Amino acid sequence: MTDVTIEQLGRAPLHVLELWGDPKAAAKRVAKALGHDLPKVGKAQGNVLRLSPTTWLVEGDVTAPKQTLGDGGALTPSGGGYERVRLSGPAWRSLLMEGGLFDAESPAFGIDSVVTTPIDHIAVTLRVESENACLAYVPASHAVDLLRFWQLSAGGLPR
Amino acid sequence: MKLIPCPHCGNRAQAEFVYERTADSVVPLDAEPDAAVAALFARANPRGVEEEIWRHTYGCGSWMLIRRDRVSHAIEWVKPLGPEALP
Amino acid sequence: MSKYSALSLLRGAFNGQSHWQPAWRDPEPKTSYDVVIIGGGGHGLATAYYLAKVHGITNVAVIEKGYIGGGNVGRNTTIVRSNYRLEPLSRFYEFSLKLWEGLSDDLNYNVMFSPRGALTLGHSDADMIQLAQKGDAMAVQGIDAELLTRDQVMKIEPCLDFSRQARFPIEGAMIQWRGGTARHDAVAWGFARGADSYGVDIIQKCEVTGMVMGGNRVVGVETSRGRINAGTVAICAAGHSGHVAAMAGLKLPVESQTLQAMVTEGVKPMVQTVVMTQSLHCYISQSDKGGIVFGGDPDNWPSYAQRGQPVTMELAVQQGLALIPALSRLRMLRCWAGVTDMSFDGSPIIGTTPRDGLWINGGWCYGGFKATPGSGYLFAHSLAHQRPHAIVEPFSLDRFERGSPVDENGTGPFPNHR
Amino acid sequence: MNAATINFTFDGKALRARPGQTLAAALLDNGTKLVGRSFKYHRPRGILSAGVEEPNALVTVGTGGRTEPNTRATDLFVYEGLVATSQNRWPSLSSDLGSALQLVAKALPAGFYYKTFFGPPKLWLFYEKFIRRAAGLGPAPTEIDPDRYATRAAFCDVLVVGSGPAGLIAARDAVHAGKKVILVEQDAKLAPSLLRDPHEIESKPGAAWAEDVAAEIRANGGKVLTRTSASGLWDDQFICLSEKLVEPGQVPANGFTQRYWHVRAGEVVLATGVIERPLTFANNDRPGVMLSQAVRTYVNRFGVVPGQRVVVATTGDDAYLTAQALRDAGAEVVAVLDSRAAPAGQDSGFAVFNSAVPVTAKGGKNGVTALVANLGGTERTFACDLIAMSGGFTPLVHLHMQAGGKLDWDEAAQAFVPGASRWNVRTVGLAAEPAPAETVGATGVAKQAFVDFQNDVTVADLDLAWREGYRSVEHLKRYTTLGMATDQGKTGNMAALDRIARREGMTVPEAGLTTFRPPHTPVSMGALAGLATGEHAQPTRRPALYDLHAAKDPIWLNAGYWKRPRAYPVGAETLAQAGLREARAVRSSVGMCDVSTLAKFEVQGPDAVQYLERVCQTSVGKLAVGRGRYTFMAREDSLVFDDGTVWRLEENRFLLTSSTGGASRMATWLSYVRNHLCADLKVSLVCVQEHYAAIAVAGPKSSAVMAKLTGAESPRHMSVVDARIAGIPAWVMAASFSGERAFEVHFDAAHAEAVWNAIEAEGCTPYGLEAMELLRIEKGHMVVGPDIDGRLTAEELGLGKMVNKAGGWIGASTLHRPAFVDPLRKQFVGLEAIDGGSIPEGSMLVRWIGGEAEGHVTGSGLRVLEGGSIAIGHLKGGHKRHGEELYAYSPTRKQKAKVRVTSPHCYDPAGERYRD
Repeated sequence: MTDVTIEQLGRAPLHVLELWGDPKAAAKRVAKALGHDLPKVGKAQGNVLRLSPTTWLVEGDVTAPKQTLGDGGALTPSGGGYERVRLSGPAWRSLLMEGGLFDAESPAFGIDSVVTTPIDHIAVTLRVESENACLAYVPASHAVDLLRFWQLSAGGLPR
Repeated sequence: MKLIPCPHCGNRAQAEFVYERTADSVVPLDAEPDAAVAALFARANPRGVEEEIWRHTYGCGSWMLIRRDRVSHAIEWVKPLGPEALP
Repeated sequence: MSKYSALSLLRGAFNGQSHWQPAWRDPEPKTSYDVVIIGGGGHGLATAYYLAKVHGITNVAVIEKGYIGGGNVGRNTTIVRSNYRLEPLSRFYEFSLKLWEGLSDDLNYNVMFSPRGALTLGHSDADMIQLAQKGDAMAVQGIDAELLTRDQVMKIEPCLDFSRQARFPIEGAMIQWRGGTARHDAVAWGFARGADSYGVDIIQKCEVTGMVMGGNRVVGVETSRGRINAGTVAICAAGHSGHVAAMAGLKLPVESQTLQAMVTEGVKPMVQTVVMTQSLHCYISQSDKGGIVFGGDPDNWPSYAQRGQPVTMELAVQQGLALIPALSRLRMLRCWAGVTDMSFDGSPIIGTTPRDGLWINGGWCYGGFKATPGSGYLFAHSLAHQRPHAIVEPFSLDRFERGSPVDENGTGPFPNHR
Repeated sequence: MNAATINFTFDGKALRARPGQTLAAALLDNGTKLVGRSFKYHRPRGILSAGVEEPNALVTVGTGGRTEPNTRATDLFVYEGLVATSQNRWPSLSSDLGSALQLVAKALPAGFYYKTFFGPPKLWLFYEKFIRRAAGLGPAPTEIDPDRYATRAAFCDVLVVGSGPAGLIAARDAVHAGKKVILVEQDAKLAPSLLRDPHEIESKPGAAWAEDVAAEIRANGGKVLTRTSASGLWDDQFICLSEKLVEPGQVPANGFTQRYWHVRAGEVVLATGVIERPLTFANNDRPGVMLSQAVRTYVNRFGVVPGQRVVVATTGDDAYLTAQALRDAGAEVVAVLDSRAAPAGQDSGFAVFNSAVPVTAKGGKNGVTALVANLGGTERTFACDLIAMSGGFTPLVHLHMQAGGKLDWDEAAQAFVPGASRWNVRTVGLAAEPAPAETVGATGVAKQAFVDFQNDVTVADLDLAWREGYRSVEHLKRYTTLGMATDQGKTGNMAALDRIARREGMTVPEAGLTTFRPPHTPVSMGALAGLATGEHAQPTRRPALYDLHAAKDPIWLNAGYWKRPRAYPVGAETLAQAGLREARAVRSSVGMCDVSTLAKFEVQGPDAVQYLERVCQTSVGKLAVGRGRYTFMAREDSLVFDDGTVWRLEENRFLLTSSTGGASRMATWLSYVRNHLCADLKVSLVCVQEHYAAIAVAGPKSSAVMAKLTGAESPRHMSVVDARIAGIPAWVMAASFSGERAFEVHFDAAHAEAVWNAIEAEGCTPYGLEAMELLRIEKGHMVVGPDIDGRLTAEELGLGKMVNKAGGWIGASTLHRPAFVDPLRKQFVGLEAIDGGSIPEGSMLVRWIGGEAEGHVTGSGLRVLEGGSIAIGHLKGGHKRHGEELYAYSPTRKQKAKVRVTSPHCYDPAGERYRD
């Protein structure tokens, strides 16, 4: 028995939102449609994750933000490219230390924190859902490898 | 392995970053032929401090300018590059 | 110079080996030389040796900041081969390989050139076609190259992973039987002893701090032990080419990067040849002491620190274990690093510079060791005739601005994109 | 001490160890003195030390895939069933034929091999065979390791290396200061020095105190790792640790044998302690000559008294503790030889001799029998069965130096101690403040006084190297092989420096010091590789349709990281047969192929055209909405490096495709251009390589198939429509790589199987990369790699007419260079066999057999329907050589074909088949 559960959630409708030009104005408009501000670097809010300085990953329907976005940026469908994996249980942080470079055990990596970092050479985007669970967006083509890595590693975590 | 202070993500392991080229080897789109050749093929390659372009490739993907000592690896400063970004 | 031989060693058995003389002198620098070579590594020492031996130019100084052979000639994975696809490269390295074949006798110093075979594995049909192409390119020039089937490879290197599930399945290989390894330190020492015997001054612990200019001409060097005038100054500074050239106001198409290598604890014979692969950047051989010697990728960013990054080393080990799984229980004994002068097409730079009287030999990337005798011979020839030898003409410094790179991998001007 | 209850074997002999004993302790306990053979002369060797610095007692442990050669008997805790075997001997440890080399040792001084074995290289190869067999220590492993190695990251404020009192206190202080701490100890027990020299600390027995402190560290969130060695220290306090989860050769319960840690620490505290130095005298390498502290360790910690009549030889005070421990354990201390003139332990009750040094040990493979000593000028022989020596202490400064730290010279201790650090690293305890000791130089016959035990480097070898001019310490090391054995000279290097200093008449710091390189102690290769072994040695990328393909049991191709079907053989078909059948299906009917791995980028925004016309060498802005075109990209050096297609999906929305193999390079390049060359543009660039699955549907019947699937008229060639297939939204792009009327369907990869199945149900024949190769070569379409090889311009590739005349594309400013007008540069051509032969792929193009290569074959195939070998290639000045006859010659395969140079477009050059 291990203290971490690895659960494959499959793909979801995802869009990459990229803002150009005057990002403040566009962000304001999108925020209105979303009902909340676009999250800062390293954070997630609602169904939006910050990916990079100019991009966000939006899960679910994007009709509303698309309408308000205007020519301040673009939404690009991307959901087919990610396998979503939920790591839950008391040892999920410990599991992320296997084959990693990022301090997933840091208290600073709290709820709604987002980070992209390589695990077992594969760049994975992580979102802390709760103290008990973390959602990983894994490049779909690497999912089989990474799931195997996590399953094997879960059996050898330090006590 | 160095820590590199990504302007957006803070200190992260060097293995998350990829070196691209020196700052002076960017060939502007309107470069004159001789300037383009010089930018591509003439390097100071100092045994000392140089300004370099790196990318947080396996992290946030952003580009940055790093002023760094090539002997001690000590980083003097890092500046973000690219289009205007929100915090 | 006392001659080295088995007989002489036997004589030593009765005199406590007390008859041996210093292999080279430790002279004070003179005020002037016909040729001053900057850098007492393999290439610098070889250049001096051939200048003296072949061209009778003996008023030569080799100036070394530290101790001779302390740079890349003593930090590499000791591989010797001439299996290149582009004709200028294979011609050059084949010239060098031929010199290797007679080098121990020529120097009267056993450099232990061991033509045990340079084996390049192919992991797919596409790899095998590329290997055939390389082999054909070599063979039409009369360079030995043999394609091997999977079964033939299995007989030569049974330690490789021949399972079908292997991440890098072995479909076959190309072998250059005349390739192999040599004892790296011995190459530097043998050339030093040889050059010294012709009167070349090898000056250690002497750092070049500047160039003495007369108009556009370099007429000498400033050193930590005073000014030395020179008819010709030749840079053989490998990873340090850049800042030496900068003393003459030059910028080179070179960036210095760290390349590391490692060796395991010794075991009985396990790897017979030099194992390389078409798809990976990993090369493995076994030293005479039994250590498995490994090399991988450079760190891919500029550095003058002679220490590599641990993650790069781990990647090389992953590749090595993928090829030879039984290495798992061996232990890495030591890893080390060198500062490599990565040129902007992956090929060396040999020839004149925009400064009169200043020549350069550099840009060796991670392939300089095997070039040592050839590079020294041809550079010496070029210096002696004040005109690049035909074999090194394609490697001129101005090839980049002319648009004729010698780009074996076709990856373009940035060494870290290679 | 507990009873001996643990069964193990050494060279097949069944023995028993007591719990907690190392193999070395257990062997001594069983009266075994001879444990190994040295590297060069095969001299008999016993146990020198009680730690990782052991140069002599190397054994092979474990069986099968767990066999570990060169394991230090002093760093291996005995477990039930341990199998240990001696090494580097034949036929047996006690009668080793290799030891005959000792007889000719006089003719084999340091570097002898540089002076002999001349002749042709083949001759050296012959000699080398024997040298290699004689060298090499342990046996070469042959089997696959059945166990796993974990690789784990950790972060802490303070990492403490070494759990002696200094390390424990440093760790406890840090914990009290609220720091996150990791403490590592390479031994199985904490504070091994307190087991060697038990004493009270803070009113508790030492060992119990250590356990209590460790418990306190753990209770405060710290980690305490035993059997863990800090192997290397890199920039910004990045430390690699290797943790033994079980002993070498032991079967792990959970499958993991070691854990390799990557630790990032705010501060590193090195409490690494010291290593005792041997004394240099004749036959100091004999079994029964041991380090003084090691003797004490065996007595006090392991309950083993390694000798009954002991001579203690020392240059400092510490060895008197050994004498005392031996006497307490009932052994006879025959004499204490103290090199110092001023007495140190006169009142200890031992027979102490001042100004006394050992000269020659007597005895053989079964141990020493006597020691000849120089007692202030007079010689005296002491009968003994154990010599405990102490030549001072060497601080373990390896990690400090790896961290770029400087060293200072401690005159009193005659040792290098840590000086200034570059990073946040400090050293505490004995490693910073070693005990005073003097050095006495070498005594006895130089040829038999060993400095480097494992590599058989003697004082005579050092002297010879010095005489021959190898005076820099690095030269000396490399010439004699000093310090290059598995112990990395931990015990011997200082004696060598001392010798050079004495010869040069200088101080030891002037003589220099070699660089310490990682790892501090050797690290298992398996640990460095982690779980990335076997078929997982490198990530494998699986396209969305992987499972569907796998069900068809195709012949797979490893294309970079990707697994792609190469052909779908039916029955007993070979690859070539299947490929040809599939290609013919495309030419004559309709086939389908998974092309999902293509690089794909969505480019959106009002400035998308401007951006794309910088990246692409063709025009883009002229495309109407719903149209696409072939395009290619040049580097800044104006050479073409990739190609693909660009589609105008909407006014300001484009899809750019490029080669699979170049995908990550292209992603980086596009981002570089966007961020550095046109940061001001209003453009969005998103890599959608994995989002879109893509299926090519090709063949004369493809249009009808697509019409049926989409319920609409199929787009004309190079047009794109938005459609639904099996209810899934898809871009249907009419584009052809095969030369037939063809479509690429791009759609959300989440629905890949549904779309594939719908298309396949229309009677399309699945084809793989083999058929694709045949089709595209016949059509003369290039691929990135062989054809677009990064060495040719667009003009040379035959793409000159498509280049955007308006310029503005990257690479334009370097195309002026003079070499590009050289008429002998290579150009892209077609080839057809004219003598019925088959054109070998990759072969050289020559005018006559024996002539120089003027080009080469980049791809070889055949006329898919009619047969007949055709090919494409690069040929010097090839565009003007159509019609010329050459040979395609492959000497390595002993094949040749007479060929005629043609246009590369062998099949339907006018493109008529693209029309319905």
